[in-house]
Amino acid sequence: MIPNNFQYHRAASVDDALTLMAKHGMDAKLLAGGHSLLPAMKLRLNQPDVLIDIGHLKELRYIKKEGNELVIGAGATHDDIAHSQMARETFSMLSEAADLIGDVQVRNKGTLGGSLAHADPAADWPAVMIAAHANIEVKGPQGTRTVAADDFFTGFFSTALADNEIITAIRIPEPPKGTNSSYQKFMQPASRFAIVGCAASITMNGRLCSKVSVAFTGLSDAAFRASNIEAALFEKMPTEENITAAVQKAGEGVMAMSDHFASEEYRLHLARVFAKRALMAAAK
Amino acid sequence: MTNYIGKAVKRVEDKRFITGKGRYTDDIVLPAMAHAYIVRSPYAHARIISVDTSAAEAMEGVIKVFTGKDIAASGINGIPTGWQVNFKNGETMKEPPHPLLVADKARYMGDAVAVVIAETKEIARDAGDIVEVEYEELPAVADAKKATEPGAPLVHDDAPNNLCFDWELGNPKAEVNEAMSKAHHITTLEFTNQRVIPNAIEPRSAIGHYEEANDKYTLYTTSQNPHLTRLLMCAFVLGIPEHKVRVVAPDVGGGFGSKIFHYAEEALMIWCSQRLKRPVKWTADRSEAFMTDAHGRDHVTKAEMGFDKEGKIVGLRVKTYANLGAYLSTFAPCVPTWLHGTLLQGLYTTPKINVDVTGVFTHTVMVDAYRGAGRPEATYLLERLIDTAALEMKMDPAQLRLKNFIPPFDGVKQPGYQTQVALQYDSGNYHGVLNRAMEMVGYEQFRKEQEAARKEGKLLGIGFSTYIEACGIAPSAVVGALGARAGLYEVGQVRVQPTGKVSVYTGAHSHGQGHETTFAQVVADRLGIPMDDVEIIHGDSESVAFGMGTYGSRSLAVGGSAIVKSLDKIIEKGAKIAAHKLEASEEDLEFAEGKWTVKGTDKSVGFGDVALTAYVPHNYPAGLEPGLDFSSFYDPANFTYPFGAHIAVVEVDKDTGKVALKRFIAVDDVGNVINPMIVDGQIHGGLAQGIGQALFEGALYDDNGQLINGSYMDYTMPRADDLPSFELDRQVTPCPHNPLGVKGAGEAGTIGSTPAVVNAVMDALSPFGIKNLEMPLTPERVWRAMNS
Amino acid sequence: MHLTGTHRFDASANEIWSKLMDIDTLARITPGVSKLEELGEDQYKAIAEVKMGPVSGSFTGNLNVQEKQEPKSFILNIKQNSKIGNVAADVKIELHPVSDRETELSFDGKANLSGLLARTGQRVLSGVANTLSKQFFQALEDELAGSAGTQG
Amino acid sequence: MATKIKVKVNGKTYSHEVEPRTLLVQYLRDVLGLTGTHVGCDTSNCGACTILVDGKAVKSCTMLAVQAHGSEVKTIEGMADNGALHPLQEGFREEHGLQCGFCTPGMIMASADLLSRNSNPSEQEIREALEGNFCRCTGYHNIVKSVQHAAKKINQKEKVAS
Repeated sequence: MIPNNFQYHRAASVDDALTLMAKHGMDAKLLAGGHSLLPAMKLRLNQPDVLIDIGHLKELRYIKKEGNELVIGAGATHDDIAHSQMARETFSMLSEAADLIGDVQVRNKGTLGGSLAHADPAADWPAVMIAAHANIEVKGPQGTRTVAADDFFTGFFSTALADNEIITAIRIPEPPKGTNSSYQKFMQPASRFAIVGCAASITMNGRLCSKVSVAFTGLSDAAFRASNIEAALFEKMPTEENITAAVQKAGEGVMAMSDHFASEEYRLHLARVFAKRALMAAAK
Repeated sequence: MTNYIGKAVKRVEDKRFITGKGRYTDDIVLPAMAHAYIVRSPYAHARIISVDTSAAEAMEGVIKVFTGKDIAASGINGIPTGWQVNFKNGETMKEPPHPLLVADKARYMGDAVAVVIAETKEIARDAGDIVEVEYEELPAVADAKKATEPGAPLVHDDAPNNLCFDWELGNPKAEVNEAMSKAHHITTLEFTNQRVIPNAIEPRSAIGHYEEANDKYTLYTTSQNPHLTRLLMCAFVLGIPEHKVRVVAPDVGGGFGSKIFHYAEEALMIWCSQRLKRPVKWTADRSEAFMTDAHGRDHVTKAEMGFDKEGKIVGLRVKTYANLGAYLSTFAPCVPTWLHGTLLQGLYTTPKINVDVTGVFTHTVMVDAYRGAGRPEATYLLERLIDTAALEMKMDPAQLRLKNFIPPFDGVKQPGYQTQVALQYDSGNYHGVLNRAMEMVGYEQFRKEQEAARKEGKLLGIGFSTYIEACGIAPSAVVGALGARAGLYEVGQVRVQPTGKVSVYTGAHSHGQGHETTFAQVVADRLGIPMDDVEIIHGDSESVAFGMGTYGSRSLAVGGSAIVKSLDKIIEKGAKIAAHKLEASEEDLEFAEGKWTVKGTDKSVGFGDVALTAYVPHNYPAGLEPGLDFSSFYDPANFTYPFGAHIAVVEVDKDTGKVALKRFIAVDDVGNVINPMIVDGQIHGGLAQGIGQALFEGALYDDNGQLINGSYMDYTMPRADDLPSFELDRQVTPCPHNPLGVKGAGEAGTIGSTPAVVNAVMDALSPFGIKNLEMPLTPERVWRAMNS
Repeated sequence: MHLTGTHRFDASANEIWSKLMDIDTLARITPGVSKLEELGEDQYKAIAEVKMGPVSGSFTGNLNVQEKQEPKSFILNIKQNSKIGNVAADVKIELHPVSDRETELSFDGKANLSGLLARTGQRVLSGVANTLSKQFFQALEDELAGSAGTQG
Repeated sequence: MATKIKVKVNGKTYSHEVEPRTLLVQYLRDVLGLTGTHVGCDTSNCGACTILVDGKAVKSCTMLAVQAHGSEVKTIEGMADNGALHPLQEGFREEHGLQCGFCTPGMIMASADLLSRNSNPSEQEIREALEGNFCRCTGYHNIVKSVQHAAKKINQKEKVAS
């Protein structure tokens, strides 16, 4: 319950945080909402020497439209997103996922940027961001760069983010008209992380799917795009029959996680079930 | 003016809790208080090679580090158990020592190795990290049945095969075997009644406070029974005279059994405080609570029930391995034996019963009473057998029960019912509760809906459970004969103040049950005074003469009855004073609505007047002592036997195996009811815990004795959105042998609900030919069963 | 925790064997290990820094190589202790030549965790195992390709 | 090492130097003596420590005191208004929404967050809003009723006021 002691710096701005990070290097950890880091620190599973607090930075907390992109500040809380009309109108899976994260208290405090940087293999956002073709904007000493969500999650709790970089924003391209999406999740009953979460989006052109996006979380060591399911439905009618056939490919070639709540076999089964549910909902 | 009994009076204690003014142990801050952190074994079984405390002791702010060697050198004893169960051959059970800190060997993951005392809890925690303990890890065993097998690692060298005791109750085995051999049908089930973790939301905490100047000790602790803790700690562990020790259990945030027991940390805080001459506080983290609070259940059982052609039960044969953990906790030997075996008659007329229990040590934390304690295990066994038998014999599960129920008896006109397993039931009407529950659920209609739903591919199920429990624990002579090392009476003192206000001291303890309200209702009604004039005091050995605490749904039946005894004495003495004041004869007076009236006249004297006279005895009956203050010990004549019928309706998601509890109906008969609101609340909470065991909860130990779901991230607690609102009703069959006619309601919900839910899931899964699954019925377990 | 995996390398069994038996290489490719110190024949003291998502800890302990059957198989016996919990693992590593230039490495074993890690880490354990094996294979591949020094 | 913070708690402004590792709940309990906020777990699950920070429910065990710098905090001790109980406090008493009382402050604070967003929640909405708060005593049955009771009360008051 009592974390180790550490140095605390309250960053005045993102740039200030970058300076502090450059100064403290590997000893420092960024603190945003703190809902991934503090629980680990309380159990002393993690004992950082320096914390740089960016949780209060207003410059990171916004949800806005910029051209044909929805831009969410990294400091936006899950609750901000759950209640954002703009987010809902862009992709309903954004609000659906936000609503299923942790509990009310966690959603009030936890941030999108924090969750993405943490890259928990069972977190909800990574799958949604991949399915939404989001671009993740990161700032470092050399300035700002953008990483596609597809390339961002590189493995178990690991991302394309360098040690001296901060996620500043998430840019989600406005989907074409006729797009519908859904996030469906089977919860681990104790922690309520995803055992399997599936984000799916379908764009219709006439009666056929002109674009299909499917991504999973919880299944393996990082969220990933299910290109095989996407391809199976591309330019097909999103009928139950076609969807059922397509989701048979869920988890193909994936090294699935297992724990006492869900074995590998059961997880793969759930991946098919929840991919179907997400796609059926998106097809409506 | 006063008529509180039977009314849903709002709780007196709520005000402090809803305003954040409750005072729990961890809220208490004493001057110069130091803080303790306990270094615990990460291994389930390990030899302690060395403990190096030097770095920790060198840390600024660290006052002292004590190890198992310090404890051993001080010559104090370990934690005792309060119950003795012998081997069948008459040998005494194995009772290995349980030191406050271990010096040589750790025997479960979490066993206490050292304690760091520091100026702040932060420093204590930091220093705990640098106490260097060298262990040699040894093989461990966590499963009770495996622990008895040849070659299993031994928990204690002097307990061969890890046996603590073996025990038998009921009809001789030969008689039962004979009855079973003639059975038309035998239903057999083998299962584990899994280990669950009580999880009171307030973690345990203890403050030891030794005052050198007057050589007095105070222990503040999260206890359900401060007096029992004092008795065990003083007389058996520390050897301190009891009159020098005050034990206070202030507001306690739930217990469910887990806070009955005298824990090592309590004695340890007193011991440390005495050494350091400062108050010392320890509060468990939840992680620590998972590892060190006594767990519940954990039986491996084979049960067989025989039936004749008509479906009448002819015999029951039970073999159980009960996991006791690494050491014997306070009630541990009693729970799987006398609180389990004696309940195997259930509500049925079973003519031959034999139960055989083996108590086993394992490298796990202690197992002891958890809400229901033994009775849920007995009920689960019986009710699963009945439903399975109904399925096998193609009979209706409700009808099969009704056919086998003991006929109604009130214990007054009809005698109590003598079971095959040592108990005599007080009063019961078992058909009544089940018929009412079936009516509430709309049984016939449900079966039609179920049929229709099945055609649509939906898996609906209904499950029954009818239970009986032995509460109001317990007649001292009886439990003494059964191995209890204490009496189980209760103390109730009623002190009438000169102004007619009443202070009531009870040895029962409230940690959520609402004694301050229920007991005040009883007192106010009996004395005919407003409830506001009554104060209930509990939880402090200094103010309450003695007590045995709260567990086993005993508070009102035993503690309430003790208060009633004192009230009777108050009224009797009051009558003498009133008679004197009214210049009438005592026999001509009647006491009602707070005054003594000369029968047939309007001449009366009020309670307040009598009280004042008792304390200002200027004009007073000759030879009568002043004052109006009585204390009574009530030792119950028998256990009380609440019973009920529960019905669960579930739907299983075919795709995922996830069980949704759609409805839960509970009709309970807990005897007379003082406060229906509180009784319903007790039932609700009990149901949630029982449902939790059926669907969600269960401690998981790996092969090395590591508890692998020791946090809320992995141990599934039922949450608000996991449960429906419950549908409750009540039947009242008063208890014939206590003055209030009450039976107890604290455990009913837990006992009845678990098998109802499991039976409902089995009913839902019956099209798949599934008869038995282990608890908790997790989605994967159910899905696998459907797909195998 | 069950540890298992296979990976095919473009190298002969002998080449792989010599890499695995070289203390410096072994230290470099074993995930998290920052230092191996020889205590005796096939017995090492190991210091590891593990940083994985929410968890970071310093481990110290022993690493022993047992039942060597050059160039076919050996058993790696690892005991690592830390403030956040302890790990004890026995892993059998086998090399199966597929062709002159190709070898399949498989490992199979069990790791026992105790303490805080065992109690709170279950949710992510299989992910840890998968990641560790991936890292190990990648690092060994890099070593065999002569590109030692990439991050492990 | 110590860091200076300024926090408004239940309407009163406090300035203290705290160790950065001090959790907000420890600051409230140990420094301010506001022991109504309880600690029930160490993994941010049980919700016993729920308070309002800038009007929203948060788990004060998963927030450092230094993170609360400049914020407005409300705890159970600040719910009653000049001795007049908050409708939620009344609701919990009227409907027997508590037994041991340990989870109650957190439960009330989480319910306050719910009612501030949704003045007329359904049973399901209440159950979902309280998923982050464990109660081991009540089976949640009467907690749901307590929140409904408070909602009704608040709506009546608002009707009268308007």
